[in-house]
Amino acid sequence: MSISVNMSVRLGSLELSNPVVTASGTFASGREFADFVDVSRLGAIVTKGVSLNPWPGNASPRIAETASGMLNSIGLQNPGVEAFVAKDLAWLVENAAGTPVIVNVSGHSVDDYVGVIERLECEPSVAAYEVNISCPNVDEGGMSFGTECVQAARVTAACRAATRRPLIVKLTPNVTDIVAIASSVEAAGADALSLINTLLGMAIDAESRRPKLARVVGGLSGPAIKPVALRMVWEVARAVEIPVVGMGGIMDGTDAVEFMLAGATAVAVGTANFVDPTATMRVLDGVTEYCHRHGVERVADLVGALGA
Amino acid sequence: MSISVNMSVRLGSLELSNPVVTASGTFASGREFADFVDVSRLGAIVTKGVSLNPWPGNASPRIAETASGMLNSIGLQNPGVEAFVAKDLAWLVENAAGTPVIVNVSGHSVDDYVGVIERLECEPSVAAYEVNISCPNVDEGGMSFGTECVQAARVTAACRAATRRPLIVKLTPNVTDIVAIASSVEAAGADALSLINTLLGMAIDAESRRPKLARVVGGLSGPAIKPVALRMVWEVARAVEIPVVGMGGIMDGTDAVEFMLAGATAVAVGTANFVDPTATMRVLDGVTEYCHRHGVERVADLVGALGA
Amino acid sequence: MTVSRDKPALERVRVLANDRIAQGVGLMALHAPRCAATIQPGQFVHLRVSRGADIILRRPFSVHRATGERIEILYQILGEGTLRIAEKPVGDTSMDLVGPLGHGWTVPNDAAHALIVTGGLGAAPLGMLAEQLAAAGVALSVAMGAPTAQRLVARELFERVARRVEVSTDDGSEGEQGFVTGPVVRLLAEERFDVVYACGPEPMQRAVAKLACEVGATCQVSLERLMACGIGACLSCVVSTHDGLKRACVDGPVFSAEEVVWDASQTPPKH
Amino acid sequence: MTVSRDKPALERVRVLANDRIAQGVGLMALHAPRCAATIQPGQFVHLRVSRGADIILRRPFSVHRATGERIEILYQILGEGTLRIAEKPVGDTSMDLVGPLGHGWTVPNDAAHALIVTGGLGAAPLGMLAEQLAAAGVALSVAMGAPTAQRLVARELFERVARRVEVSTDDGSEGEQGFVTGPVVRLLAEERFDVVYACGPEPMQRAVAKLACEVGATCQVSLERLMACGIGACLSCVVSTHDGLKRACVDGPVFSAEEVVWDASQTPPKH
Ligand SMILES: Cc1cc2nc3c(=O)[nH]c(=O)nc-3n(C[C@H](O)[C@H](O)[C@H](O)COP(=O)(O)OP(=O)(O)OC[C@H]3O[C@@H](n4cnc5c(N)ncnc54)[C@H](O)[C@@H]3O)c2cc1C
Ligand SMILES: Cc1cc2nc3c(=O)[nH]c(=O)nc-3n(C[C@H](O)[C@H](O)[C@H](O)COP(=O)(O)OP(=O)(O)OC[C@H]3O[C@@H](n4cnc5c(N)ncnc54)[C@H](O)[C@@H]3O)c2cc1C
Ligand SMILES: Cc1cc2nc3c(=O)[nH]c(=O)nc-3n(C[C@H](O)[C@H](O)[C@H](O)COP(=O)(O)O)c2cc1C
Ligand SMILES: Cc1cc2nc3c(=O)[nH]c(=O)nc-3n(C[C@H](O)[C@H](O)[C@H](O)COP(=O)(O)O)c2cc1C
Ligand code: FES
Ligand code: FES
Repeated sequence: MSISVNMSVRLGSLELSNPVVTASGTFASGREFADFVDVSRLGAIVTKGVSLNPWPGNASPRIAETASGMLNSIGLQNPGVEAFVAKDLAWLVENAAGTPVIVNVSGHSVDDYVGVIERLECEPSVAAYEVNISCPNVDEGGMSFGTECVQAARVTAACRAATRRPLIVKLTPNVTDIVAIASSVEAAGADALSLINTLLGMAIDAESRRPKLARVVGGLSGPAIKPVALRMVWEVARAVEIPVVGMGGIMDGTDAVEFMLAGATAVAVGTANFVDPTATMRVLDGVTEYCHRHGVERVADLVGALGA
Repeated sequence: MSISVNMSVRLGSLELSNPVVTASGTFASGREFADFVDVSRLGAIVTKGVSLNPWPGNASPRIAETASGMLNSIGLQNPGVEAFVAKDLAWLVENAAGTPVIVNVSGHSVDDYVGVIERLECEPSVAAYEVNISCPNVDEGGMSFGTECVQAARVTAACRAATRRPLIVKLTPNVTDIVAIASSVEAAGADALSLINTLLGMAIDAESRRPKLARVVGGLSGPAIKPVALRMVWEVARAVEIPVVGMGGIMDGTDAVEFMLAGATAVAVGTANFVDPTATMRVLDGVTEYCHRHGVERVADLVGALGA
Repeated sequence: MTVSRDKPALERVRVLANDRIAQGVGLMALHAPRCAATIQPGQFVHLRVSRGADIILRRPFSVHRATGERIEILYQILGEGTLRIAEKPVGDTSMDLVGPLGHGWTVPNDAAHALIVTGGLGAAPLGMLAEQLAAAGVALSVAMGAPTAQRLVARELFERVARRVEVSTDDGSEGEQGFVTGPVVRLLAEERFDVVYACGPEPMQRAVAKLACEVGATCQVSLERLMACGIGACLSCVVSTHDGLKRACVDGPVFSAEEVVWDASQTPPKH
Repeated sequence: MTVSRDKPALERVRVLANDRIAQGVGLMALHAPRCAATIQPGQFVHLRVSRGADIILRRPFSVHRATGERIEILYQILGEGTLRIAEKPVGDTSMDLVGPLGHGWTVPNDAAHALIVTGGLGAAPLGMLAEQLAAAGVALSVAMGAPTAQRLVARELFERVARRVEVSTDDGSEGEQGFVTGPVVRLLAEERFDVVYACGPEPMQRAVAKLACEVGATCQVSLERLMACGIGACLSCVVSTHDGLKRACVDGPVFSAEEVVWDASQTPPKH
């Protein structure tokens, strides 16, 4: 390891010391991983989904294992933004002062999203927002905000108006044309995009003839979805000007490098945290090692560097 | 195994001796599997995609392995309908006379699809058509016919007008709302639906920084996609009146039963044929054994029998 | 005494022994010095059974006993994960664990007389507790239940450390015929217990909790839930309590029976 | 004589031996009586290396030698599949194969003098051929190349059966320094061969084919392609020929060099 690698990357005005961040909902707000991970080494901590009021989440069972993946229907259970500030943010301020905190925002209506952001604007420890537009839009019959360009742009524009902090919009992969959604969101003022959220899936227990999840359907994550995620990151990164945070099945440094080559400026580690609580550190070390081995002086040089 | 199980199912007017068929493109036209499989035991043989004129297929590499799955970009290489009739169909007539032959039809325009069907109408050994609307529509800029309700209905209606044989339309999963496409196709006259085709994906070799497929993107199949396939079969089967042929990652009898519980009347075995050339027989034996064990007297009773 | 919790860690393990000890039940000993040194009765380890990517979730297992650098796991072969465990040869180093995890059994400060109730594999998390209670001079009675004689596990351990062991099987092939609640009713009537520890199928735990409550004994239960992370982050393992949803992996798996709002839909489909 | 083809079958195999014989190269012997009985030189087997669902595709391997009920595979450790093969202990029964597959080497009826050219692991499909040629009284010369001495394989076999064996390594650590084409040019100039058999990296095969053509010797090459089915159904393994696209798995892997339209983009990314 002769050369030293510049690992920093930028998501709009947000500078990260390295490209490895956590995927929302798989790392809580960091505290649970403190025994395994030096959270100050993370590029950023993306928190679990935070809503205006407490959400109870879905009935159990909430998870099911599938081939190289898992389904979840946690349902964004969270105690609401006030409790988030009091507990999670307080812990982060004390234990991860140097690590940018990106709050993942959930909502069932445009007002919900804006409400969370407004509440957090006065909290100096919040570095950026990641708006999860995969949430069901209750005003519009429950289809997710993220499956339709106009709705996706509406949420984005409203959040944009509520903050000058970096605004990342997280896209759902359950769409015909991810590039169209990405472009709408970019036009509506997003500073960055993150993708992919989970693929809608289902599992059945043949013996009992029942769905494995109480909610019947849930979100598929893990290595199984990596090919779909890479394809979408590649398509989107070529089509938009703003940076992309790539995720979907990243288990090690090589996976992370693949996402960067496809066009991701940063990468998020999700399901891998359950497989190995030290996964974020392994991914970071793996990317660094790759850069050394390939003589890459700035990790940002990998972004979109896919050859033909 | 005390009771005897009635294994027959119906796809519109087409009666199958059992619900296990082959997935197009993974079984050629049966000949290559004759050393491993008693093709007369199959519910039906679904042939590889057949186009009006020869298609050369895509550049190599055409496949890549992924976690619990594979990508392919074969590109529907085939020698065209004339050669299909002369070689494949002739072999089938001689070697699988009792097994219904379902010809999978490819096209780049509505006329292409209709042309294949018109040529085959005079061939008595063709039992039904499966129209693959995942093909890129060259008239409309290359987006697949299957991603848009109006285009999907157009192809279906034109094929419907060209034949009175059972018409199965095969749906692509790369859409926001599979139920909307399914309903359009049903309204346009399809007798049955088959789903899912492959998910669009991509794989990258980090060391060489190149895509693993020459075409960059390809279709993801295998166990990795089973959760997505089950979800779509379940959604569609509840929404339409016509029967569904379910597929996507079926490796054994239990997987097949899961698809039937989700609402599939028949099931297709695809990628599993590569993993184990006897897979179709194992799946059939597995479904039969399940029925015995659960006292199911008619396999058709499993269709949509998912509990809450 | 209150059980203190130590920091969990990721630890590579080596299989020291792995034997079939009852119908569909294995006992595996692992070399896991870090975990063995600090694990408390009722805590569990989250075991990665496959390095391949096909089975990605870890499998949670109670530690049945811990001695020196060794922990023992008593496991029932249920599905693909436990099948693979059953196939691990002595010397295998392909697995790792995260542990010790969770909140184990609590021994009230003044406990003098304890009742342990097991149903089938419910004996697993109670082995270490029984040994430690006995060593601490707590008088111990045990009621063991199982579907049939061939599924009865850990009897020797309990007979070694308990004053009294009552056995029942659903089919009467060993001990009294019937559910374990039969002997429990009798024991609770005959003796006074400061605390009742129960583990087994959730309906059994619920029934025992009710019986304990009726005689005024505190009761602790160990609950199973599907677990992804095992460390409190994912919220897949929720348990309804009178104090809201709690996480089985960090707030449990052992709960005070009074706080639990029994909800059969939360229990894993198998066991 | 023309090589006859026998029906392939799915066959469970048992590992009889599995040893590292060169840098990153293993030699594995499998008990596979059905395959061993009928396989011809140059044919291959499609090996399922993992029962888990994570690695779903089989891996194609030439059969290096076949004796009695046993086949031998010479394999280079490249990725996850071959890594798992390298870890299989003697006695392992977790794998199965589909085979014999493909169209192997053809021995012209009147062949009296043959040249075998190997590059690295290209020696794998040529072992059985060399033995059978020698047994049939065909005079055999061999030119073996490798990047370095530690990657040179099957030398003893060739020295046992060939009249003459020329060795070259890219780094000169064994034999002549340079590519194998050096010795091949010399051999072709010094002797007259009825047939040349080449296997190794595709540029090497291409170069050898050209040299053979120049002296009017027929040349056969064994091509590697990514393979899903291995039995002709999926069209993942296409080879451009003057007669259109052919399938390496059934029309090959051995092709007459004249029919091949060399296309580097078709060769697998590794090897
Ligand atoms: C805290 C805790 C302690 C446990 N201790 C023991 C023990 O000491 N001995 C023992 O035999 N079993 C124990 N279990 C249950 C054990 O975890 C499951 O039997 C095991 O995970 C089944 O894995 P499988 O792959 O064989 O089954 P599968 O049914 O194929 O597993 C599929 C998925 O469901 C999960 N799952 C299935 N059943 C259970 C269950 N009952 N509890 C939790 N997850 C489940 C698996 O972990 C996996 O994610 C414990 C469970 C918990 C939560
Ligand atoms: C007809 C034939 C005969 C062969 N005989 C031998 C032999 O005798 N000895 C030997 O060491 N190798 C042989 N190979 C190459 C061998 O199949 C690959 O090295 C092996 O599949 C690599 O698997 P992996 O999982 O270790 O590599 P990975 O790169 O992880 O494999 C990923 C995927 O690419 C495929 N792949 C990678 N490299 C190759 C390749 N060179 N050829 C075909 N597929 C590849 C794998 O099968 C798998 O599907 C042969 C290939 C063919 C087509
Ligand atoms: C248990 C679980 C909970 C999740 N919760 C959230 C969430 O609250 N907000 C969100 O935007 N994404 C959520 N996700 C999606 C992940 O952040 C990520 O987009 C997805 O899992 C793909 O990445 P992976 O394959 O690495 O897990 C969740 C995923 C899982 C598995
Ligand atoms: C190599 C390959 C070729 C395929 N060719 C076709 C085709 O010609 N026509 C078609 O409709 N589907 C084709 N498919 C899709 C399959 O029929 C099936 O819908 C899909 O692979 C999902 O099933 P599986 O996971 O069981 O493979 C192909 C799939 C594979 C893997
Ligand atoms: S298993 Fe993740 S919170 Fe309990
Ligand atoms: S590998 Fe399938 S056709 Fe050759």
